[in-house]
Amino acid sequence: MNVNNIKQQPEEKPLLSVKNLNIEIQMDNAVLNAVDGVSFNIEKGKTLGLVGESGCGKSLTSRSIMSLNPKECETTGEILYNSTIDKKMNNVNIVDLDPTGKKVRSIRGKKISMIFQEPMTALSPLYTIGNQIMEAILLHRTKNKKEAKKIALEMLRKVGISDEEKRFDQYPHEFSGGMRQRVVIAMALSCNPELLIADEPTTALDVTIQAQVMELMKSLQYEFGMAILLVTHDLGVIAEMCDEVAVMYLGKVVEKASVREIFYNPKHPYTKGLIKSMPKLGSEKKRLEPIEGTVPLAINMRNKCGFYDRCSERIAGVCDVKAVPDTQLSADHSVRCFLYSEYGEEEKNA
Amino acid sequence: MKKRLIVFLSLVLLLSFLTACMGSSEGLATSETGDEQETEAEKEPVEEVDPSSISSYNEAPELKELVESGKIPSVEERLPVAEDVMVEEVYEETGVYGGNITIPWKGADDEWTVGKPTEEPLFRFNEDGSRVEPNVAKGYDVNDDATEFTIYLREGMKWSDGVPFTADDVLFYWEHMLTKETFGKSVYDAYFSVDPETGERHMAEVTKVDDYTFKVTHKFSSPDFLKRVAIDNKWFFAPAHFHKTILPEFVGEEKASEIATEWGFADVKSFLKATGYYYWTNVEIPTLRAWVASNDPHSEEFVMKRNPYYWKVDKEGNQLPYVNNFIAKKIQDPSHAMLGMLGGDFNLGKFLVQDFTVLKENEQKADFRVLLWPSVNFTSAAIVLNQGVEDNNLRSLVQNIKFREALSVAVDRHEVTEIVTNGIGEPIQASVPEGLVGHQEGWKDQWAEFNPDRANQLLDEIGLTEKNSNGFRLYEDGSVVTLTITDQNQASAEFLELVKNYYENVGVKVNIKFVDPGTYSDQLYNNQLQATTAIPSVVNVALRPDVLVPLRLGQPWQGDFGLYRESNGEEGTKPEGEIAKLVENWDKLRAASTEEKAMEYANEIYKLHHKNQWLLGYAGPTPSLVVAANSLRNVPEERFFADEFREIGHGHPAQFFIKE
Amino acid sequence: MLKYILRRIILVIPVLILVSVIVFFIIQLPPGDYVTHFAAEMAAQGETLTQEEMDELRATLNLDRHWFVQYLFWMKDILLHFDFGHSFNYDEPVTAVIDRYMALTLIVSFITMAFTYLVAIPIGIYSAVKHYSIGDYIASTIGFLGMATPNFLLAIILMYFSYVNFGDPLLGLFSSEYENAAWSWGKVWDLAKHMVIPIIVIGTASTAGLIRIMRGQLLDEINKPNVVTARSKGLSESRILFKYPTRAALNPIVSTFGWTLSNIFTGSTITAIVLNLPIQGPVMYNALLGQDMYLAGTWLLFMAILTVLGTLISDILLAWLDPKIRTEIKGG
Amino acid sequence: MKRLPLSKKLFSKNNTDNEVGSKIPTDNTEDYYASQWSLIWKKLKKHKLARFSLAFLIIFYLGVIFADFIAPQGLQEYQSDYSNTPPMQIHFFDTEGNFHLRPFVYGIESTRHPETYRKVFVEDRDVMYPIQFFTEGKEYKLLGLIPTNIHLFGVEEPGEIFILGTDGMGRDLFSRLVIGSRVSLSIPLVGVAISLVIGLILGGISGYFGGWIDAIIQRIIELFRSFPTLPLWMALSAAIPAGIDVVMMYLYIVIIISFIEWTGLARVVRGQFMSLKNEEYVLAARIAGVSTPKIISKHLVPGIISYLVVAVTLAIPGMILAETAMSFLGLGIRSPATSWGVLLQEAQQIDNVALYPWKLIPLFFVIFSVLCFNFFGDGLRDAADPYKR
Repeated sequence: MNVNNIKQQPEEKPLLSVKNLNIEIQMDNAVLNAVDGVSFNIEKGKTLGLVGESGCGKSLTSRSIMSLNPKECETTGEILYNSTIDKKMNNVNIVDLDPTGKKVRSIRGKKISMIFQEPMTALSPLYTIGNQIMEAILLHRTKNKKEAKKIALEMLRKVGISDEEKRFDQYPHEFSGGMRQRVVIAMALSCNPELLIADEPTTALDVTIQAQVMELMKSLQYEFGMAILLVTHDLGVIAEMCDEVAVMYLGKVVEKASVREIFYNPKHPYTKGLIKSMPKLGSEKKRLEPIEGTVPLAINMRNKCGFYDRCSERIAGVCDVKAVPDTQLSADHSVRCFLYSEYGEEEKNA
Repeated sequence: MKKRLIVFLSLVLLLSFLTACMGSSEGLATSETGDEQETEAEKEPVEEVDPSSISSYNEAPELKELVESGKIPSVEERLPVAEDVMVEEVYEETGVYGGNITIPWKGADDEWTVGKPTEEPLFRFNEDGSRVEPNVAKGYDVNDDATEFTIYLREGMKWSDGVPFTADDVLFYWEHMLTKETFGKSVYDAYFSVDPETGERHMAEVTKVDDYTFKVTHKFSSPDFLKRVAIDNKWFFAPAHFHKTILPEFVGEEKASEIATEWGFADVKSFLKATGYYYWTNVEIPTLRAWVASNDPHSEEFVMKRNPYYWKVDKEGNQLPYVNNFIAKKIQDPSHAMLGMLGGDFNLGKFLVQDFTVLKENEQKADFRVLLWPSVNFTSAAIVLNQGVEDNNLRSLVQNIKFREALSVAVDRHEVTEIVTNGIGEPIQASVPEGLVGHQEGWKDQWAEFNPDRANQLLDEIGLTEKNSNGFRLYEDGSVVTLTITDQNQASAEFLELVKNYYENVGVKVNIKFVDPGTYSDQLYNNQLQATTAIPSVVNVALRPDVLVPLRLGQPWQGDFGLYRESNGEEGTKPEGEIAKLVENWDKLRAASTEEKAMEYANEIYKLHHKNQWLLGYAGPTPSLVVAANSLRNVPEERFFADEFREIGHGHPAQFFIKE
Repeated sequence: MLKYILRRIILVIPVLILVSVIVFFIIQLPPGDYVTHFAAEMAAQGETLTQEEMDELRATLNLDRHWFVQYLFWMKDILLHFDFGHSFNYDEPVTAVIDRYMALTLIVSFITMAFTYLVAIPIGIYSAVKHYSIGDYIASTIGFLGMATPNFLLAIILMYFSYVNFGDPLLGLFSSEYENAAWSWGKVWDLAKHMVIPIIVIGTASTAGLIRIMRGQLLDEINKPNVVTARSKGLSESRILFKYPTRAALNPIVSTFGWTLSNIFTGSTITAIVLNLPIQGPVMYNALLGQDMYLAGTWLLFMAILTVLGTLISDILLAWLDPKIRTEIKGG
Repeated sequence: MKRLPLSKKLFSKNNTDNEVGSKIPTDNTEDYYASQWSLIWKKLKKHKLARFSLAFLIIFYLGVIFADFIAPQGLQEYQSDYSNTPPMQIHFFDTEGNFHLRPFVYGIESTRHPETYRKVFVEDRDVMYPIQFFTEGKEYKLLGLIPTNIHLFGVEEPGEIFILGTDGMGRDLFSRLVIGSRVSLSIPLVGVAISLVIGLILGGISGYFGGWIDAIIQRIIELFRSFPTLPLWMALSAAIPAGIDVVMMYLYIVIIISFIEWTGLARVVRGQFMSLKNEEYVLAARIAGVSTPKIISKHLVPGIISYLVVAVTLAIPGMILAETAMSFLGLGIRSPATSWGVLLQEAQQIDNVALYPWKLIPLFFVIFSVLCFNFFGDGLRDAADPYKR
């Protein structure tokens, strides 16, 4: 069930817009372009899905929004953040902020917060979950311990944890995987952030818990109205949760469109391949068609289409020699593939 | 080799020249030159200063205050009567009062380090140890057959608590302590005389003549009696008034044990031993010494304060000692003694020859002087074979003179002196050093050359011709000739490795085994030792025989023979042959009526040792190093350093003084 | 938790009894006994004991009885009259010998232990946070310099070095003129001077281990996901460092922390020798060397109690540190 | 503290999106799925300091293998005339200043200072001994098999070469250092390994099972820790027959020490296991029916590799010097055999520190080798840590 569209305000600056984001990692003898010219916008209250196989740079992109990337990463480009709750935070480029500075710390947890893939290791085993939840609240919302506890307990109820008084003083190892993910969500949302980054929130969980967590995130989004950046490799989750989708391959966004467009009108060969490799409910049992070959390494792939080796519709002499431009097909659909931009013409793209 | 001899000689002459110009009278040089040797024997003692000629006495400032505040009587009342006061001869110059002597010690159970320097025997040895001179006693008369000794004490002499010291204290010690064996020691051999015919021992009798005179009568002549007392039982007296309050004989058994527990002792026996024998570290026990214990010996610094009633003065009438306190500072490790000396924490210390170079090089910087006190050791690198070793094969071997000669000539003594004594020792055999009773001509060169061929030839002559694959000789029964050398001190590691190399070159396999002191003495007392490195050292066999004559257990070279004598035949093994001769000569010596006769038998014993050379030595004796801060004066340049002469005590510390 | 502690304390009794028997047996295991050791010591000072004197001494100290009989008498005295027997060497009740140096031992060892932990843990953290920086290399090199040099040799080198350059080997706690003087600035300065060498010796020797362990564990923890979570909540780096990875890294240090208790009461023998201080270490070392049965026995019993308590303290600390262990212990 | 077991994580194709962490080298793709050890080896090689330390350790251990060849003198040789000689200078320029390709040493004369009896060595400039390489020298068995007498370097008779000076008996210190390394770099590792194994097993069992097993093992640990070791050594030293081969005795001592030293390691391993054993992946393995020893070896031990590596590198210096503590009891290595511990023991007198400071050189070798072990351990630890970037 897709959330009904929230009425789009008149054209105003997106909550967060990523422009031409590059993340390079110095290897022994070469530079790895883990993230290469990624751009997308996250609208207020909307859910953007970032989908792609592992190793395509989606997790790095999501973490760089909170500048949580390790020191080895060279991050360039713009991540412009326009806070709706704190007027002063306007057009702030998070990439330029000092990763340990006060400014970025005032954003983390308060305005943008994050939940991680492995609930087991996300929480510290040495402190009660109550303590770990209250930590952000005490930092950002209130200095009063009793009040902070009240908020925390309320959040626990919200994420569906029963008997929260007792649970408050228990330790992570006394919780199941699913319960721990709920705690992490409670923690992330405890300061009513504008944007929740969910880095593969359900991958480590089994299917039934997965559905409950997604359900929870949708209802909380409905209640708090926060935007969600959902990073996953699971198309089912995308279909379930997202308004818009950006498909990433080898550090580049190869296609960006509304969720409907992506599923029913995929343009980029890779997206098509992905959709095809998804088992459909009720379709007769025929073999799923995997995409052949393996993901290459993002080394000197700048002026070439990363998907070239595996692309069934590749055009020799073009796709493998020139940098693929991004073509804006319609208002909410763009693709980065020569099929849709007159090959040989230089300036056609958006 | 010659070069080093000259160097050592010049060193010794230089020192004696130095002492001569310092105005002292008889600095003794133990140089090799023969002529000086004879003159020293009959030298006239320096003219005695007549004590009564001293008109007035003066005393240390700290005592003057006590006199003014009435705590102690005036110096005249404290000293003995004018004519009986003892005038102590100063070494360099008349001293000034004040300052402290500080020496390192290992702590409360290191009693002798403090005991020896402060000891006051009845009679003490003169400088070269040839005869005894008055000390606590002012003189003695002896009848012609040396059976009756009349000893005169000093009238008016007092204990350190002011109580008069009289003949009663001697009698009390004799009747209630020594003969009743209250302090864990049996009556010393010196107090017995030997019937020449039956060889039976008779204990002497001690009778009081008057308050300041007593007589010791022996059944048979005992010419060396006073000398032997001066070694075995220096303090032939005890503070009667104190001991009456603790001895069970006076206070009864349970009261005594009550007092014992009060003092913290487990039982009366150990209490009486601590108060009767090792008494000088107890504050409560009165003494005749120059300094009296003033605090708990376990504390960081054990301070012995000046004895106000000390009965000696210098020739200007200053009551000794010059120095206020005799302080023993605790060290945890021997290296601290050296570091403390360098840093000035101590102004007096005794060191081994290994430390000579470091000390000598720092004489200016650390402002002290290194004095070479010749030692009475026979050698500074000894191998002692246990003549009574249990292993039959080995015993017959070590008792064979050829085997001993072989082991002696198998080693290059030049190399041993270079490595073990840093070139200071001579490459000579173990023998009685010059200037001591018992020195024999040519002894030091006996078997002293380095001649491995002779050694191999001797070993073949003994019959050890068979050898196994790696060249070790075999007994008849095919077992390997092996000698295990045991030692308790790592310092001899290098020496033992040299010896092992040389012995194995001539086919005798050697095992070196280091053990802790407790295990060493356990093996010693159970005759488990085959060979060790204990260095023989004795001033005069007539006075202290058990180093050279097997009279009791405790000497590694004579194993069980001593036990045979000590247990009068019940245990141990009966000595035969040459070793038996030693004991015979000793018995004759004990029964000798005159000193000259006694000396004859003593010489016999020395000759036997010269002939049989039971004790092997590979480097001549090296001096003991007495290091004194330059501010500490009157410390003799040279004195024999021996246990019998109480080591530093032989320098009469009471006349040391601090000169700014 | 209380029930657990009580159970553990009750368990101490059997262990102690077992320890006391074994310890007593081991002390007298080497050949000879106190008397042969005493004879060796006296011989070194020029006085050879006769066989008779030794037998008599053995009788008075009733060392001639079988060791188990001696043990039973000792235990009887302890349990009935709380009398721990007499030290042969000091001719004093064992308790007196122990009390004499206890205060000084506690002070010196406590300072050394506090110094060790307060220096080692921060340096360990610094080395981990800035690992492979210059500081990290220096810390490990100095640490290993201390560990690889026999403490005693390092002490002698430093003392001789200080003598050659400053004329004073800085032996003991005070130089002679301040030994008994009243406290004054001069005395404090003198003490400070004398503390330099021991701090270097003890500092390098004992801290190296802790630094390396702390560094290794912290490196393990510092990149864990829960640290990234904390960072995502906006906490400052230092707060994160000390709350999450540091506490997690303390596990190995805490596991053996209890045993420092027995070190406190023994005081390192090296400290004693370096500082020329009469603390328990050397006293007990000599007691063992000389088989001073009751002194050594009582001391080792006391140490056994401390070791057992130390383990208990470590377990309690471990439970406090790590909730998973807490549930483990409660359950177990 | 979650940690996917090493092998599973690195192996799995669908490597979770932590791609930056486990970056795969670029040069060739086929070792995309390299085995865990070669991966660690690759990371280790990247680790500059570990590489540097490993190189030195290899040099040291080559020295251990070819000790007799490298050392100009055997253990038995000594010259009393050259006792306490300072290290000799190796020259390339002679008195006239012309250059010699083959370095040489001057003859040395020794005299005794008349006052302080210190041996003073002076170079006898007109006697030159060029340094020969692969010269004849003392007979020995290369690698214990091939009898030969070729030594790496030396000078003809009657010249002498002591590049690190000599000891009290005139024995070449460099030779003793090299031959001593044979003992000091081999046997202590045996000791460390034993205490590691015992500590791991007992600590592991105690930590993993808990309950009464833990209680018993902890009591045993307490018992071991209350043991007075000194009387044990004294009894041992008296019991050992005098003729026993010294190096073997040292091995027995190291083994005995390791039987006493394991308690510290066991305690820590227990603490860590108690904390780790409730982790999901351990529970998962247990449910999957994996045997306990496999769980411990495959899952728990990799979890505490950091501590183990550090503990091992910390134990090494202790073991190398362990023998010096008991030499006064006659245990441990005694000449003519030697070891670094013995060389340090000999240097421990004040006279040596004051007069013959070059006897302290072995100290630097001990420290340096221990540092190499430590930095190599560090490199190993970092390479094995999956989270480490």
